[in-house]
Amino acid sequence: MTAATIFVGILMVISGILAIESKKLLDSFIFLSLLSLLSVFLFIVLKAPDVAITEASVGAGLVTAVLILALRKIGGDEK
Amino acid sequence: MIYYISIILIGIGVYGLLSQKNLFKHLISLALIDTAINLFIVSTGYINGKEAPIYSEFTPIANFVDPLPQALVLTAIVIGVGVLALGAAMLIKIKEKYGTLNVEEIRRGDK
Amino acid sequence: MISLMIAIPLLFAFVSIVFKGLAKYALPFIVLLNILILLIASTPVVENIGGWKAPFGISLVLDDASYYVVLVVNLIFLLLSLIPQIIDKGYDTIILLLLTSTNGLVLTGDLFNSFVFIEITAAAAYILAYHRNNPYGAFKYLIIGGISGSFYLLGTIFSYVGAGSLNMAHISNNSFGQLTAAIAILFILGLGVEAKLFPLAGWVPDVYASGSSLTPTILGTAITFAIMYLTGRIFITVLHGTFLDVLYILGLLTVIVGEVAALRQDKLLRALAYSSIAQAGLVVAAISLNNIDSLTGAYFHSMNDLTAKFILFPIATVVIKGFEKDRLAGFAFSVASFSLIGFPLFAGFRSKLLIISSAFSAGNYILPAVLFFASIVEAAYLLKWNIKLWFEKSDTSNNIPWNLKTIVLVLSILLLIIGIYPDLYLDASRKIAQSILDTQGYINSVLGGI
Amino acid sequence: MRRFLSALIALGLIIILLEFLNLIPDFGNVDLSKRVSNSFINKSVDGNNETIEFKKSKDLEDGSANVVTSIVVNYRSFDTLGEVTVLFTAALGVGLILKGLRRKRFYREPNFILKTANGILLPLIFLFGAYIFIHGHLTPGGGFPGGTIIAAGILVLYLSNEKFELSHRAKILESGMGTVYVLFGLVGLILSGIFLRNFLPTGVIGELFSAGIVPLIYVAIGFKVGAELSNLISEFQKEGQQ
Repeated sequence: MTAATIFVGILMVISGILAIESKKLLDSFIFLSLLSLLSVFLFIVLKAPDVAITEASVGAGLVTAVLILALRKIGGDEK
Repeated sequence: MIYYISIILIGIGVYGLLSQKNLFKHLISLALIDTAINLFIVSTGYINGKEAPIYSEFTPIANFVDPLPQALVLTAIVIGVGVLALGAAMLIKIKEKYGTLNVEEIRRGDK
Repeated sequence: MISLMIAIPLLFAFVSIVFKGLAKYALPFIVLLNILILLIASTPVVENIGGWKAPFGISLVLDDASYYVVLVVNLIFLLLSLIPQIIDKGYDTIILLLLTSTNGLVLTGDLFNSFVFIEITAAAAYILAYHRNNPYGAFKYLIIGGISGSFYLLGTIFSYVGAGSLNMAHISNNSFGQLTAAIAILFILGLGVEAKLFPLAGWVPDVYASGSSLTPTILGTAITFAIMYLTGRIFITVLHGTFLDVLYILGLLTVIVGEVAALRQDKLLRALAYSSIAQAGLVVAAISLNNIDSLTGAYFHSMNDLTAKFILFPIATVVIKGFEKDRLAGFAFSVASFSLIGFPLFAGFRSKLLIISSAFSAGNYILPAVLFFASIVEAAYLLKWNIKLWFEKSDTSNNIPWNLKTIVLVLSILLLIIGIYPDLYLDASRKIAQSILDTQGYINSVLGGI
Repeated sequence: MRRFLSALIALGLIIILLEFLNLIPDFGNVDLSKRVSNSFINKSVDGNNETIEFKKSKDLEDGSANVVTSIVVNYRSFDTLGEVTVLFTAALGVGLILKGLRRKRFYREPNFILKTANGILLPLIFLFGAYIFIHGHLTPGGGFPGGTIIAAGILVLYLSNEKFELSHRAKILESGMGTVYVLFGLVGLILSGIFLRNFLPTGVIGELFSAGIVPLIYVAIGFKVGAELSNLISEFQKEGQQ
């Protein structure tokens, strides 16, 4: 279990850095969504199923949807 | 362990907030910090060898981790998404008013 | 009963998105109802929401401090509801939500609950900041406010880890050594944005000077006062004055930076926004001296400041060019700015004098020096603006609506009265100060002498 | 240069926070008996001393099997009312901010597969969302994820049908359900003098009809959040008045 936690943790840090540093905004959103999904795994490890289900639907689903809809309104990536 | 992950993620979020020029990235950093802090809060309630705080067929008698941080995080997640949606709406208006999302170009346009 | 002060405005806010326009007409009556509830209540009242007793559930606490703060906040909203012209269509519901959250912020006796109310206040404030198409300022405020909210939440969680409860009185009753310092640092970061402390106050000029008269009028008065109360409550009642030195230094820096920046502005609204930052810094510095006189002075000064700002901000946004047509408004403007500077016989003089004398009696000479410097700088730029507005000829000034004119005149006369006979404000602020310093009394009234 | 400075500040923050970690108990070693949640788990705030057993204990002070739900909707219900208000404020604000936006809708012909699958998928999504918030007091989940799932269904509708517009009824539902929540609190105030008091019998722990007003409030929250988020999504989708 600890090995899996550490692995997920490293993945989270990497996807966090990529979410910040990606050139394209859409990539950023996807990495942010990935980060959320990985945190869902950690919430399950921490015995918090309520938080996990909320984070999966709100954090990973709705946040990404809102961001992508906003990006579409803006008219796509700048560069 | 999970403490360290969430603290490093908070650091990454703050770094993104300070270093990036695109306003959309600021919003992403904010969401990242929110997730990291939620992770931290839930992990303050974890107790080794205890189960999820739900009475059920599998855990008919209380042997639970701390449920209160989980309840607080539920609230915090929803508050976070509300603020994020407001920010996204403002970004659309910024783009409409200034034609760009770059901080430096907006500051130049303001003067 | 006191939960009605939160429930009723919230109920009307929910209903008013279907029945549009309801909020605007209901606002004065709701505020009057709140004031009525306050008048029949006798302090201290502790109401446990849901019937769960104090350290477990959420308690609303109406002691002397929160009584007067809530009264002032509701009076400000009453004044605001009498000038409905400045509330644009759609924003009336936001004002109702702001009333809900400010009442909740002051009344709550629970740290996490105060976080929730701070977030509602902040969300409403972001929307108000956007008022009159100011998306960049509002976005800046949103990002910095969001981060500070996160730190406030972290501070709350550390308190919970230390004390095992979220109830302010229960946390105050526990002592947890070094952890208190960590909590204090996190709360400084968390409250610094809303309290307009120096490195975190970069959003203020962009938001206050957007050209909307609604935004600064309400954010700079009622919300600031509620936040100042919360600062005192958290740092003095709950954390027993830990790390007040940091707050003191930040407050003094805020005063200096704010005044110097205000002097350099060439727009009146921006100058007033920076002046608002400086006054907030002064109040925080005085709070952090942590004795009865300085706290009294701090809240007295905060009340004088918000009275003056309620005059200055609407006039500054409505009449931008000059007082040619409106000498009465000009009179109110001048009285308010003289009170801000602290000329003798005006209200601001009394509160500044009280802060200085309390600092001297505590053997502190830095705060009086900074205050003296600040007053000189304030005099410089406010007199400059007064002269400019009185003597420069221009035909483009707008007319001020009669109800706004009446309100600013009444408030300016109030400032004059306070200057000569300060007891009206002084009694209220002394009660607030006493009640904030009385940690044991607070714990006893909430926990019932456990 | 800017990157380097930001990295330095972030590093400083990380070090400070790591320093704070030494002050709190180690990960996984928490003494629950010192925390208030011990009473929430044993449902002993009002002085119950018996051990709780699933499907056996009866007429407790709070009847939900899911302890997180009992905290969210009963012990700390006032927070949840505030939380709903934040979401309400945000949805309202998005509407106010995006009013009169000039930009055209990003038009794209919906995918055929999505269009066909929609008919099968949509009822299932709605059903799943409703299941989650109706069983919020028994299983993980509750009003917020349930409402979000319903809003996701609305999003699928938007993506698959370019003519779809959310009707004004969603606003009425949002407003009505918020009103219901506050009214529940006020009924408690009238009946027992305490705001948000649970005034219904709590029943046997673990059964669907138990826990008093908790499931009712969670259903109200579910519909409210669903309507609110649907409104939010539709604000982002709308073309805006020219």
